[in-house]
Amino acid sequence: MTLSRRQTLAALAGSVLLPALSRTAGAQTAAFRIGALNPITGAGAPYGSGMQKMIVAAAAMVNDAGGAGGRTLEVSSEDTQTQPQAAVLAAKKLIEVNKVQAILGTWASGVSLAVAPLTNDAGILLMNTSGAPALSVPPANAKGLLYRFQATNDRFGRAFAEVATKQGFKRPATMAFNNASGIGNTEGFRKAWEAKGGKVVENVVYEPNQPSYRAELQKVLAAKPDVIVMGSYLADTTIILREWFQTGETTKFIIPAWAANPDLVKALGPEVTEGLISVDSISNEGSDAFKAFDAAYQKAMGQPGLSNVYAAMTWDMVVVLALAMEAAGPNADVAAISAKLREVAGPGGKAVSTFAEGKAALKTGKIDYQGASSILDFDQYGDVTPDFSVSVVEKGKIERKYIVKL
Amino acid sequence: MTLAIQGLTKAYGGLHVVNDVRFEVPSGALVGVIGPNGAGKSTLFSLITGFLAADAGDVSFEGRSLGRASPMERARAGMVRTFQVPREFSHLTVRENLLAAAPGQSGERLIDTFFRPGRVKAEEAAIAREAAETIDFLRLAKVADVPAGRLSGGQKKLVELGRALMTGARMILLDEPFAGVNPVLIEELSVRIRELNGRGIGFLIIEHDLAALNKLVSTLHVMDRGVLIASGAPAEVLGNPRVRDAYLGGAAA
Amino acid sequence: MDAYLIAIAIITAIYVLLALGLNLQYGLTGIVNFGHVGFFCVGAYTTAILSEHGVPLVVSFPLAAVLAMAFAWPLGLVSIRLREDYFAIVSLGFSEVVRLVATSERWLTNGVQGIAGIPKLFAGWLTGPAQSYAVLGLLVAFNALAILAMLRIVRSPFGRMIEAIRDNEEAVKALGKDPAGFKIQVLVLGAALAGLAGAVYAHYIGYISPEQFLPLITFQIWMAIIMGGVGRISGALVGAGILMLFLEGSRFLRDVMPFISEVSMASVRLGVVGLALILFTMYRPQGLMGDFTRK
Amino acid sequence: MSGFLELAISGLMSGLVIGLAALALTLVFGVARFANAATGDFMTCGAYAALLGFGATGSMVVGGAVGLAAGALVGMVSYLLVFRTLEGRPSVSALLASIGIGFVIRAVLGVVYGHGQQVFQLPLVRPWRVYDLRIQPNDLKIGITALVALLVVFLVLHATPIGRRMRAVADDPMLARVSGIAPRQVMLALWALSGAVAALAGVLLGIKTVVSPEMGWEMLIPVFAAAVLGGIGHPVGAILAGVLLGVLQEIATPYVGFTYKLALAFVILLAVLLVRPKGLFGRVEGVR
Repeated sequence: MTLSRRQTLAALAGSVLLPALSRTAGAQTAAFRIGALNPITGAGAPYGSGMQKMIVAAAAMVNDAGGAGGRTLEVSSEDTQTQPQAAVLAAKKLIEVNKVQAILGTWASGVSLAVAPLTNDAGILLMNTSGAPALSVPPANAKGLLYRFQATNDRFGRAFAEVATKQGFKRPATMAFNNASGIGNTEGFRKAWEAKGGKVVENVVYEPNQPSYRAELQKVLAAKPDVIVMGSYLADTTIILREWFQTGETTKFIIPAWAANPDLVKALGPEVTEGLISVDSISNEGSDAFKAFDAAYQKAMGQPGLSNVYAAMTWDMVVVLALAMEAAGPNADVAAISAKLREVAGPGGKAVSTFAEGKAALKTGKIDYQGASSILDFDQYGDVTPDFSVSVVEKGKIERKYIVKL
Repeated sequence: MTLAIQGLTKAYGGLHVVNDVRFEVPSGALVGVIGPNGAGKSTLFSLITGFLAADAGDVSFEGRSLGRASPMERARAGMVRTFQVPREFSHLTVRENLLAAAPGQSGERLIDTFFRPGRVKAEEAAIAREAAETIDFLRLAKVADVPAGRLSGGQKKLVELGRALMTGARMILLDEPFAGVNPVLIEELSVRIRELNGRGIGFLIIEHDLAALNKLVSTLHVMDRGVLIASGAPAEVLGNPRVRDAYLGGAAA
Repeated sequence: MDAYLIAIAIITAIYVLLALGLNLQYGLTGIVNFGHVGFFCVGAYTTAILSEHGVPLVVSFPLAAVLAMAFAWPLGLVSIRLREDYFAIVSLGFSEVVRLVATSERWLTNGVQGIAGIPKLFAGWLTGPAQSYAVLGLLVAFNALAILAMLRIVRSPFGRMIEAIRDNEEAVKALGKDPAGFKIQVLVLGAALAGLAGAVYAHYIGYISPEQFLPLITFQIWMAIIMGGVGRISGALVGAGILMLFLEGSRFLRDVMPFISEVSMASVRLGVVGLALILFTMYRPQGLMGDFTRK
Repeated sequence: MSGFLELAISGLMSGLVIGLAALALTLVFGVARFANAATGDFMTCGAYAALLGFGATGSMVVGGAVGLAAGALVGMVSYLLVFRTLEGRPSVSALLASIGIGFVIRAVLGVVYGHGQQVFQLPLVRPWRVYDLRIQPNDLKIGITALVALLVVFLVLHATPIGRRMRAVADDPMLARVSGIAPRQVMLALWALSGAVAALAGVLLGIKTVVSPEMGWEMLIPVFAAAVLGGIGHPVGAILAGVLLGVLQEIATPYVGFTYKLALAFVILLAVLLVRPKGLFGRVEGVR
C-alpha cells in the first residue's frame, strides 16, 4: 500500500516537475505494465486492499517464475474511491502516465462502465469484478477487451431459478432494490423462470432508506407467493424481513449471500431467519489454484482467502493474463494476448493451477487454467460462470446445502 | 386628496395592533404620526405600503383604491417608503444605491444589456446625472463612492431618502427618520424635507421625536394602542390632555 | 503523459462552470440553491439521451442548457418567492426528485444501469491527447464566454439590481421593483451553466448513472464558492481549484494521517467538506480571497 | 379493507417518527429562525448512542435515555460552538453551517462505526389479531412513546418557566430581551430539547429499521415537509403533519409507484408552500 502510494506521488510529481525524465523512463523497460485499479476507499473498501495486494503478489509470483512471454509484470496501483468520476481520473493516470496495457480489478458496475470507454479507446484490457449485464455487450464491450471474473447479476438470477425449481416452489414473487445489481438479479430470475415455463406472480422495486417497507411487502404478499426472490442488500433485507415476520406470514425467501449473511442472522435472530435460502457465487474452493491463492492471501492480509472472493478474482486475472502472454509469445501486442485469453483458460487442454505449471505445460500443448475464483471458462462476452452455493439458515447458522452449476 | 387611509385594521391573535385607523394626507402636505412605543405606527406604515396585508380597511392613493396591491405596485403608483432601521444596499456605493432606484431602466432587462448596449448606455448617463444632482442636494458627495454599508446611521437615512427621490415618488413615507441621528443632521434633514415639500412632494412621517416633528409638519396624528386618539395642528394636538396622558405619560413610565 | 493533468484540468473546468453558475445565484443575487446538481444532471442526461438517438452534439449541447433552463424556470416561478431557507430545501428536494426520476424511468434513462458509451467529444476528428486538449479548449471557451457574460451582467443595471436584491430584498420591493423576476432569470442562467457543465461531463466521462448526481456534489460546489470568495467571479476559479486539489489530493492524505483506514477515507472527505462549510461561514464568510464588495 | 387499515397503521408509525423529527426541526425554526439541516444527523447520533447504552445494559429504556442525553448534548454543543456565533447573521449562514455539521457528524460516525448497519436486537413478536386486523405490539410501543414525548414537550413548553421563556423568545426576541430573559440560557435549553426529540425520533427509526450513518440525513426532506405542513414553530402541527405525511406516503405509493415515496413528500411540500405557506396550524409565514 505504502509503496503504491509513493509510486503515485512520484508519478504525480514526475508529471508535474520532470516531464522529460518521466518520458524516457516510460520508454526504456521491456516490462508489461498493468494497472491495479481497485476500490481502496468508499463502499468497496472492505475488499479493495486485498484485491490490490493479490495483484501485486500474483505479479511477483509470475516474475519469480521468469516472467511471461519474455517480459516481467510491473504493477501501478490506483484507487477508484468506488466512484465513477474518481475512477476515470485514476484510469486516465494509469493509461497516460504509467502507460499500462491492462487495467485489473474494477469493482462496482458504475466504475467499470465508466472506465470501459477509456480502456477501449486505448485498446487495452479491462478485467473487472462487476455484475452489470451491460458490461457484456457494446458499447461497453465494443472491442471484446473486457473480461469479467464475477458472475453477472443475470447468472445470479439463473441460479435463483435453479434453486427455486429444486426446492419445488411454484409461485415466486420478486423484490428488488432499485439499482443495477438488485434489478439485475430479479430480472435474471424472471427470465430464467419464465423460460422454464413458470410465472412470477409479483415484481416490486423499492427505494432504499425508507422508514418502512410494509406497503411494498403487502403488495407482494397479496399475490400469495410461496417464495420471495430478493435482489437486495443487507440493510433493506433486515428491515423487510423484520416487517415480514411481524405480518405473521410464512413465505420462504431466496436471498443473495451479500444480504443473507451472518450479520443478517445476528441482526434478526434465529427465529426470523430460520429457513432463509442464501445463494452465493463461490470461489473454486477445492482447487489447487485456490490453495495457492489462499496461502498468498494469508501471507498478505493475515486472513483466510475465503473472506474475499474478489481477491481470488484479481489473483486469477494476473495469472490468466500472464499465461496468455506466454502463449502469445514474446512482444505480443494487446490484441494478440486477448486472443489467447480464452484459449489458456477455456476447456480442451491440460488442466493447470499455477502460472509456473501452465508455463511449463504450454511448451508441449494447450492448457486449461482452473482458477482460484472459478474454473474460468470465458464465454463469447468475456463472462465467466462460477458455481453457486446454496445455504439454508438453521437455528441461527448458515449451513451450506449444495452447489448449483449453471 | 392624495392619500386616504380608510379604516385600516390588523390584529395578531385577537390583539388589535392597528384598529380602524382613518385619516387623509392631502397632496403636497407634510403630515406626521406620533405615538408611544408599541402604538402601532410601524405596523400602520407596513399596511399602507402593502408590506403587511390588512385584515380590514383600504388605502387609496390619488383616487385609486390600492386594495390588495403589492408593495411594488404601491411604490410604482408613486408612494415610496423608507425603513426605521435603514435598509441600504450595503455592498453598493451610495451612487449605485441611488442608480438602482431609478424606475424603468431598460438595462435591467438582460436582452437589452446584451443586444442594445447603446440605448442602455444613454439611459444610464441620464440617470447618473439625476443621481449626481440628488447626491449634491443631500450633501452626500463626499461619500458618493463609498459602500453604503460603511455610512453612519444618519447618512444611511439620507441614502434611503435619496433612493425614494430617484423613484420619482410623489408621496414619501419616512419611518422614524430622526431616530438615532445627531441633532445637526436632524436640522439638515428637516431643511431638505421642507425644500422637497416645497417642490410638491407629499410626506407622511412617523416619529418618536416630538420636538423635531412638530416644527416640521402641518398636521399631526397621534396613535395609542392601535387607535387614532387625536388629529390636528401640532400645537393644538399637543395641548390635548388625552395625548399628554397617553403619549407623555407612556413615555415617562 | 501530461494527460493526467489535463484530465484533472478538464474536471476542474467543469467545476468552474458549476461554480460560476452558483456564484451568480448565491454570490451576486443571494439565491440559496441547494439543488445545483439537479440541473447538472438534467444537462448530462439530455445530451446523453439525444446522442443515443443520433442527434449531433452541436444540437444536443445547446439543448442540454435549454432543458436545464426549462426545469429551472417553473421551479423558480413557483418557489422563488419563498423565504431563502425554504427555497434551499425545496431546491434540494428538486434535485433529489430529478435523481429519482433518472433512477425510476428506465425507458428514458436506462434507470440505475445508467447510460454507457456516450460518444466522446470530437470523436470523429481527433484522438488521444489532441482530443483531450480540444475538450479542455472547449471548456476554457465555455468558461471564458460565461465569465465575459457575467462581467457584462455585473456591470449592467441588471447586475446592480441583483446585488441590491442580495443586500436587501425588502428595500428593492419598497422601490417598486419585483425581486422575483430578477431572481428567476438568475436561477435560469445559473441552471444553463450547470446544464452545459453536465453536457461536457457526460461526454467526457462517457458513462452517467443517477448515483453520480448526489446532493454531495451541490455542497462541494458550495464549499468551492465559499472558500474561493462569495460574489467574486475569480472566486469560482479559485474555489474550483481548491476543490479539485482537495478531491484528488486526498489520495495522498493517508500518508499524512496513517491512522485513518481506507474505509474511512470517504468519511474523511465528507468531514472535510463539512468542516470547511462550518468554519468558513463562521469565520471567513467572504472567502479566502478577501472582501467581496467590489469585483 | 383490513389491508388498507394495516397500511394506514404502518403509515401512522412512520409518520410518528417523521413527526417527532419535524417537531425537533420546528422547535429550533420557531425560535432561531432557520432550518436546521442537521436535524436528521442529530437523529442518527441519538440512535448510535442508544445502541451503546442498549449494548452495555441490555435495557432499551436505558438505551433510549442515553440516546436522548446524547441528542441533547449534540444539540447544545452545536449551539455553543457554531450557532451562537451565527446569531444575528442571515439565516443562510446558519443553514449552511448546519449542513456542515451534518456532514461532520456523518463523517465521525462513519469513521468510528463504519458504514455497515447496526441493529437493536430486540425480540420480534408475531402480531396480535384483532378481528381481521394485524396489530403489532412494537407499533403500539412506538406509538405510546411518541405520544408521551409529545406530552413532555408540551408540558415543558407550557408549564415550565424555561418553556414560557422559549415561547416568549419565539414570539418576539427583541421584546423578550427587553423584559429581562437571558436568551443564551433559553437557547441552550431549546437546543437540548430539540436535540433530545430528534434523538428519540432516531432511536425509534433505528428500532424500526437499521442504524447507519446516513439514516437521518435521508429523512430530511419528508421531515422538512412535515414541519412546513404543520406550520413552522407549531409543535402539535409538526406531529400531526408527520402522521398525515406518513399515512399518505404509505397508502398512496402502491398507486404512484414505490420508488416515488420521496417525491410524494416533495410534492406535498411544494403544494403546501404554494397554497398555504403558513401550514395547517402555523403563524410564521414562509413567504415574504
